[in-house]
Amino acid sequence: MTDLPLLSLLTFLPAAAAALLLFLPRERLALLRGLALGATAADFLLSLQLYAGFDAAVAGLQFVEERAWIPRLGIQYLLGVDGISLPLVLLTTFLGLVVTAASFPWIRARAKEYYICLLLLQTGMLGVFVALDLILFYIFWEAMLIPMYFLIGVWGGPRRIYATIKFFLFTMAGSVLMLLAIFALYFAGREVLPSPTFALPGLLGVPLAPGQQTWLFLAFAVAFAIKVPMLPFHTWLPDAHVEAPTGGSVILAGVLLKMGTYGFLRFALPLFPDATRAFLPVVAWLAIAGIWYGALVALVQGDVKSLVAYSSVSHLGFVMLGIVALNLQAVSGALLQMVNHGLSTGALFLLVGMLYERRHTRMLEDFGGLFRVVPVFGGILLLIALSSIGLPGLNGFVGEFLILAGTFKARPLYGALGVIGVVLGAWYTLWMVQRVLFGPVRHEANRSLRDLTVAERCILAPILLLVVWIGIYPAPLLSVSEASLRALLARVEQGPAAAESAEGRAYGRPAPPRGSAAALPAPGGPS
Amino acid sequence: MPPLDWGALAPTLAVAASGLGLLAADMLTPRERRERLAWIPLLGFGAAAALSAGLWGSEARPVAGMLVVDSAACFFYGLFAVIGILTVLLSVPYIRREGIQFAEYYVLLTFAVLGMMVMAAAADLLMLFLGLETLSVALYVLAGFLRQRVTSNESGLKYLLLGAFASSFLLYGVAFLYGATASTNLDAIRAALTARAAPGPFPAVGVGLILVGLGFKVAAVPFHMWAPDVYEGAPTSVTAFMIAGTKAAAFAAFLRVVPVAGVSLEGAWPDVLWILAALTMGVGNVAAIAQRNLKRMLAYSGIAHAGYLLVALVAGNPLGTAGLLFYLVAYTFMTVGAFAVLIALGRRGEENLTLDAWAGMGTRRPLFALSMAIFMFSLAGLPPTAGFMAKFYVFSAAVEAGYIGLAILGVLCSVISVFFYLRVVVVMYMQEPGAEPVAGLLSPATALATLLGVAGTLYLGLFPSDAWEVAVRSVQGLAGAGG
Amino acid sequence: MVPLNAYLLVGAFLFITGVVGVATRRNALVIFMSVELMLNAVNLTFVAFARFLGSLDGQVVVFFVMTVAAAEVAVGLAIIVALFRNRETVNVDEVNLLRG
Amino acid sequence: MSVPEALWLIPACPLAGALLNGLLGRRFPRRLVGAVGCASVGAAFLAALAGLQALLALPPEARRLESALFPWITSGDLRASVGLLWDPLAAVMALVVTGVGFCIHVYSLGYMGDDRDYPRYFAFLNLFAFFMLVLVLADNYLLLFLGWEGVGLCSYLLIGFWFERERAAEAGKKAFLVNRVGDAGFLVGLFLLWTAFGTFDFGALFGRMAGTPAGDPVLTAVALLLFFGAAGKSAQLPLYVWLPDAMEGPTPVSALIHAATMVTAGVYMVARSSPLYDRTPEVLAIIAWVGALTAVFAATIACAQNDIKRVIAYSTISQLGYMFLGLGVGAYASGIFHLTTHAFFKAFWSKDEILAAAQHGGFTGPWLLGLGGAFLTAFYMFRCFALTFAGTFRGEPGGLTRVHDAPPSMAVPILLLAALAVVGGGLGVPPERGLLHGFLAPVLPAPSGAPAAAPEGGVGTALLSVTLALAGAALAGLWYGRRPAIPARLAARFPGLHRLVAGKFFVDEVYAAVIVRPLESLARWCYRVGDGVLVEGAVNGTAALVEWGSRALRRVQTGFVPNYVVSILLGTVLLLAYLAFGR
Repeated sequence: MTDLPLLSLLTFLPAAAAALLLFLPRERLALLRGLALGATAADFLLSLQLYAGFDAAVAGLQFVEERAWIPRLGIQYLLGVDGISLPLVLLTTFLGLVVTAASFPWIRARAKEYYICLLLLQTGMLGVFVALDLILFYIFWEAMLIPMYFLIGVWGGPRRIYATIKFFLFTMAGSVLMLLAIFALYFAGREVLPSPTFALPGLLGVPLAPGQQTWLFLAFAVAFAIKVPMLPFHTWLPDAHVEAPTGGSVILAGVLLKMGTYGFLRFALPLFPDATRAFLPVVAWLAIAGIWYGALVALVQGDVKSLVAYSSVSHLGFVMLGIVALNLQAVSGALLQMVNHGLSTGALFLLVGMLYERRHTRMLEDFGGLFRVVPVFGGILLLIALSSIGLPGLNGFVGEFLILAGTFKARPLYGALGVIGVVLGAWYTLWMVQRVLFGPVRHEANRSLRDLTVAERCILAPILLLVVWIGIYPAPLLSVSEASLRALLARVEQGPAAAESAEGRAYGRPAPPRGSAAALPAPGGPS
Repeated sequence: MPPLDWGALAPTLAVAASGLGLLAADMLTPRERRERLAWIPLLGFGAAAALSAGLWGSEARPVAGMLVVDSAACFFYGLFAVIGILTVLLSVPYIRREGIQFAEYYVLLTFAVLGMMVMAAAADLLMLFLGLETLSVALYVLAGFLRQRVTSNESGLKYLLLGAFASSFLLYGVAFLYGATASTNLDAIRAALTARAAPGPFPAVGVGLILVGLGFKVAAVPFHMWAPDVYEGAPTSVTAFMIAGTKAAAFAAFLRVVPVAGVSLEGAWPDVLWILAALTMGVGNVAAIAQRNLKRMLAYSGIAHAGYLLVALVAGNPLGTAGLLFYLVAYTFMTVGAFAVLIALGRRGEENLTLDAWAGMGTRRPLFALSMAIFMFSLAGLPPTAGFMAKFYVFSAAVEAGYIGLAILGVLCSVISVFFYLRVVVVMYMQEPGAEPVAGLLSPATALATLLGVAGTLYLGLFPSDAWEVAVRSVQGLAGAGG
Repeated sequence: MVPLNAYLLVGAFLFITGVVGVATRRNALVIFMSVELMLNAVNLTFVAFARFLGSLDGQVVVFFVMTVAAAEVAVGLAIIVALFRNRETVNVDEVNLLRG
Repeated sequence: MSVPEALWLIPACPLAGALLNGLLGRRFPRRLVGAVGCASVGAAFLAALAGLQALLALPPEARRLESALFPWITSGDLRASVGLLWDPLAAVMALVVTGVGFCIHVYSLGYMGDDRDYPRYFAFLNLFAFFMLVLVLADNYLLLFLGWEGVGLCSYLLIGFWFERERAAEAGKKAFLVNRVGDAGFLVGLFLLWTAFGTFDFGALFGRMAGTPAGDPVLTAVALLLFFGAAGKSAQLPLYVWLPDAMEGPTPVSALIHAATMVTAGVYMVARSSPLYDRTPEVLAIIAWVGALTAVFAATIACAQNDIKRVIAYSTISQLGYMFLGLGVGAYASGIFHLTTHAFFKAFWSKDEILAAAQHGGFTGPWLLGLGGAFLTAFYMFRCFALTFAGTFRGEPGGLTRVHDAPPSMAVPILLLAALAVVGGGLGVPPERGLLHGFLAPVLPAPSGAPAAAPEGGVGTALLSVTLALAGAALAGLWYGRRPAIPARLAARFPGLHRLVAGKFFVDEVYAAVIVRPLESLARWCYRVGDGVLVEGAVNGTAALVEWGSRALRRVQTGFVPNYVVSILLGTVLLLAYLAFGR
């Protein structure tokens, strides 16, 4: 392995590119685009490098980078990946690249600012996935809102301002309480740890009383639940999705929504195992309700984007169900499903965007019969729809199946109830497909639609490839995360002590060969 | 009588000297070169900052123990000098534009800073009162400095009447403390009260009244009502100075009073502050929502930030006290920076103060708009800006001290605040510009002030560690800071 | 000998008189005078305490307060005059351009 | 290449065809499209034949070849691989699928000759064959499920092939959804299987099951759930509703697929699971009942339909009912036999066999129902025949001229199938000892409880059944050939009954009223009230409250100095009062 700080490079490369863009003249559109594309492509390659160097057999953190940041408070610049974050890092860089390329024809006004926002957003998202110090994580978590806020508010639809402020306030309202919980956790840790720290590996060793865990878990859970979004915190999503520009929607659905579920896996579960188990039924029922509710409401949407938004509520309900099932298959499935949802919903939004470019409407009633006019578009839409309803052989099935099988094994009732969502999912998805693609061509404007251009096909092709590939051979993704998830579950199921002795060594501890961070207790004084 | 400790007084004297020097230089400077007079306060403040940096880490009690020049005082000296420098940078183009380019302006400014410095170093309640009055009297004039404009008159009058009124309360409080302990020296009062079994009613009333006086200065609810009107009517550069400077000075005074207050009121002291902090955060943030005038919105925002700062006082632990210092520095950069943009994009008579005038600013003046956006995000407390780190310290201190409820209230209030801060960004970037052309006064001084604001805001947000070290060490010697 | 409390009560009475004046009067000059009354009430309190505590500090304070009051008056009158020039009124009820 | 290694070729051929036609077909000349389509399935058929030969060369006990291809889903102790199994059952099914499939392909050359979506059609058809082959060749339940859902997908695509017709698109969706309902049950069954036995692999699973006592509740539940899935795919009560609508697809082809191949997936799956069902006799009884009821129920409806396609559809359902009856009484091989012959078209032999088995197994109720069904079947078939060919032309004038004889590419496969239908019956002669039964014996044992040889009973039932069938045919001939007035009079005499039957017992309407529309209303309610009022109300209400507070505070800020003084005073008084009394 190299000694390069790979994660820092990966995280801050887009931001550096954004800074560079700031000083380029806005008239040089090709240059701006080229730079943005180059940066995201390089970032994607870096993430592949990360994948190549990742040791799937190790449960702990890898590629750890550790530097003192605010030493007096034990706040560190601590980065690392494990099997839980790696797939999401890959998803982020992949979608970042796709969205950058896809945005070329869509964004003509203020392109410079757009790509700056997109790149900053990517840094923020990657930061969320690799930061292991809670304060650092929180900073990325919040900071990421800013570029997203601009993306929706500046390049969005007619009600963009309402949508973007709602998005911002909703997510922020949830996360500020988490910040306080982080403080409380820190002070609790100060009592027992040799040196106080905000770093996750250190905080994992803090024993918490059940009552304390309850409150802290709730504060974390609300922040994450809003981001997921779980019922009943979901209403920001349809607005944000409908109003966001296509690129924003793709990132929002593809990556941002995963942060909530990732947060559960990374922080809420391992930090508060007792509370997790205590709240399991609540979260599970909310997840199931979300699955059904999202699916039902999606059924009566007139706007494709808002339909997809509600479908996300439903899909992420599955993910949440898988997470709280506390079963290896379910959690693996949930993690895989995060990636799957990113791919298929991302592709759906891209398709909707491509359609919107041509027709300037997203209302279902304005379509119909498009399969005849734009068969390639239709075929891809159909495939993606099938992926999202979990047709075996495509990616969605693997995730959904693992979630439900695992949940069923651990908690049969929840699993069985979740299965109903599979039927509902097919219902609204096929209904959408039918209204867009099938039936007679009802509108004259639709008769002259152009089919997807070569560029558009090239943008979608990698997603389709992944959709099929993961559906047939998901092993590369599943195996990467298994060790980490096993350790996580051991910790949640049996408490921290069990995790120490369990396979893969202690959860959250970096792998010994990976660097100096093995002794993670944070420095107390200035270093 | 002991000899004066000139070394410890040097920063104060530098500022005083620059004020007196201005008066002299004004007579020697022809009208058309008056702009150059701005160099004198800049030099004075610069010298004060450098001198106080040199003094930092030592402790002296000059003027017969009436002043205490410790690390905290030096920290505030430095902060006041920064505020002074930024204000001068804002003022240069502003007072030229508004036709109030008189040396008196800078003189009053320097003496106001002098008053602030005295407040921050007060070891005696009498000095505290004198510093407060030096500051106040200068500000009464500065607030009404736009003599031709009725709003400025009104601002000056309101500040004068209410300020004097509140000062009398403070003084009355001093009288009661004196009556209870036969001294106006803070250490002596504290020692006397500590020696007693029960402090009795006089100290409590005294501290209560002092709280009213200082609460007025920081614009704590319900003593805040002057603030929006005065801030709105005063010349914008003065508003910037008041909103950052007065607040900093009053909180510096608060820190001096805390030990006495703690002894006098015991548990009631944090309780009272708790209520004040909650009210101030709530009212400041909620009231700001309905504001369409940017200056007035910033005034309410100033009230709200006073509330956050009070949270730090409530916490009363080293983390909170250092957090208070850090917060004041951060607040200075972001709020003065915001006023710099306000001045830079305003016109004579300041027509651009309503939100609508800012529509489309993102494309018309991209760099200023970007700076303004950064200031707004920082004021709202979003990372990676100074505002976030400041709130981080303050609220973590509250959590540490067990004031979870107040912390929750505080963060919820800052969520509310996001709404009106972001509205500025919304208008700048997400609304189409109106037909009117944007006036812009691209003075190097304002640009520099804005740049300094941005630099400070981002630096403190991204690399808060150094400033935090300084803040922590500054309060280490402070009695009653808990550590 | 007149007890301390008597002086304090007189001081308090004067202070409250000033407060009431500030609260009820509409003429800026009168309000300002009421504030001065409050300051003087405090002065009385200081002197009384000083006398009974046998400490000179309180009496010294009074001199400072009087100086400060003088400065305030000078500035205050100037401000009220400036206002009067622009508005031709010193009634605070008519000075409410800034509100909301 | 040995058989196991080459096994993947059987499904791979149609897949290759599907990909070729699907991706590049629009650039191919039409002939090439057709050639690719037919050749790929033909090749699969030949491969299956070769496989059959290899299988026959082995001793009966050794006729089980496996080919593990690659791991599919691996997560902890959940392991599902892509692996193929070649045993007599798989071979028979593969031959039926590829054989009938080939015929359909050839037939389609002509039938779809003028369709503009020729390549798409063949791509779908090939894809169908691929999934069907995956289904029958899978060596584990999960891969079987892949094929299972895959054929569901193809059926969706083919039913809705003429997607510009709303009804076709709607029917396709309906088929998929109803199948999904069944599949949901199937899935839960799979979860339960995995939870209980830790594997999906047929071999391992049935091995582990052997250690479980019969009547184990888990087994019962699994058996029921899997059957629920089968009921969806094979159009049994109560999930048959999609099949009649499925006739919206390209007429004969799609009908043949639904009549001959796909719908038999359920039958195949139950047969494949015979080790499971053998241990759950009570579920078998349920299957028998469901099958018998479906047979009669669908036959009844068929009697009152005037659309040939509908009649065929209900006939299919009815025949599927027989197959399940057969499975239910434990006559797996007979069920498969019926499946095979039904695929070739119709065979009474196989049905009689099932009825005989039912009688022997003591399933009196289903047996009687089955007999009734036989009568009804003959009745509606002859009714249909009489109305179509024998009666006077009832269509619009001139319509008759458009009716023409089929082109050779269509006629040949039909004739071929007809021939097979006749010959096919012979595969099962004599009952219980037929060629097919013998071949399938290692996989599908003879019905437990029923003695291997019970010729007199079987013959008796067969006689009875044939008699009833003849009676039904005669009645149909009488009513619809000679005396058309009778049915009309009967309809007038029992109007309610007639409406009920002609209206297909209004099952669709009941489903719509009980399930679909309430759900849709619930969805609208959730959107309008749940989101619109409750959640958004809370969200926007909070915002409105804050704004209201802001306006109120604005009003308090009057600009009058005295008011401000009062505020300070009030604050002071409260503060001092708190300090004095509050502590």
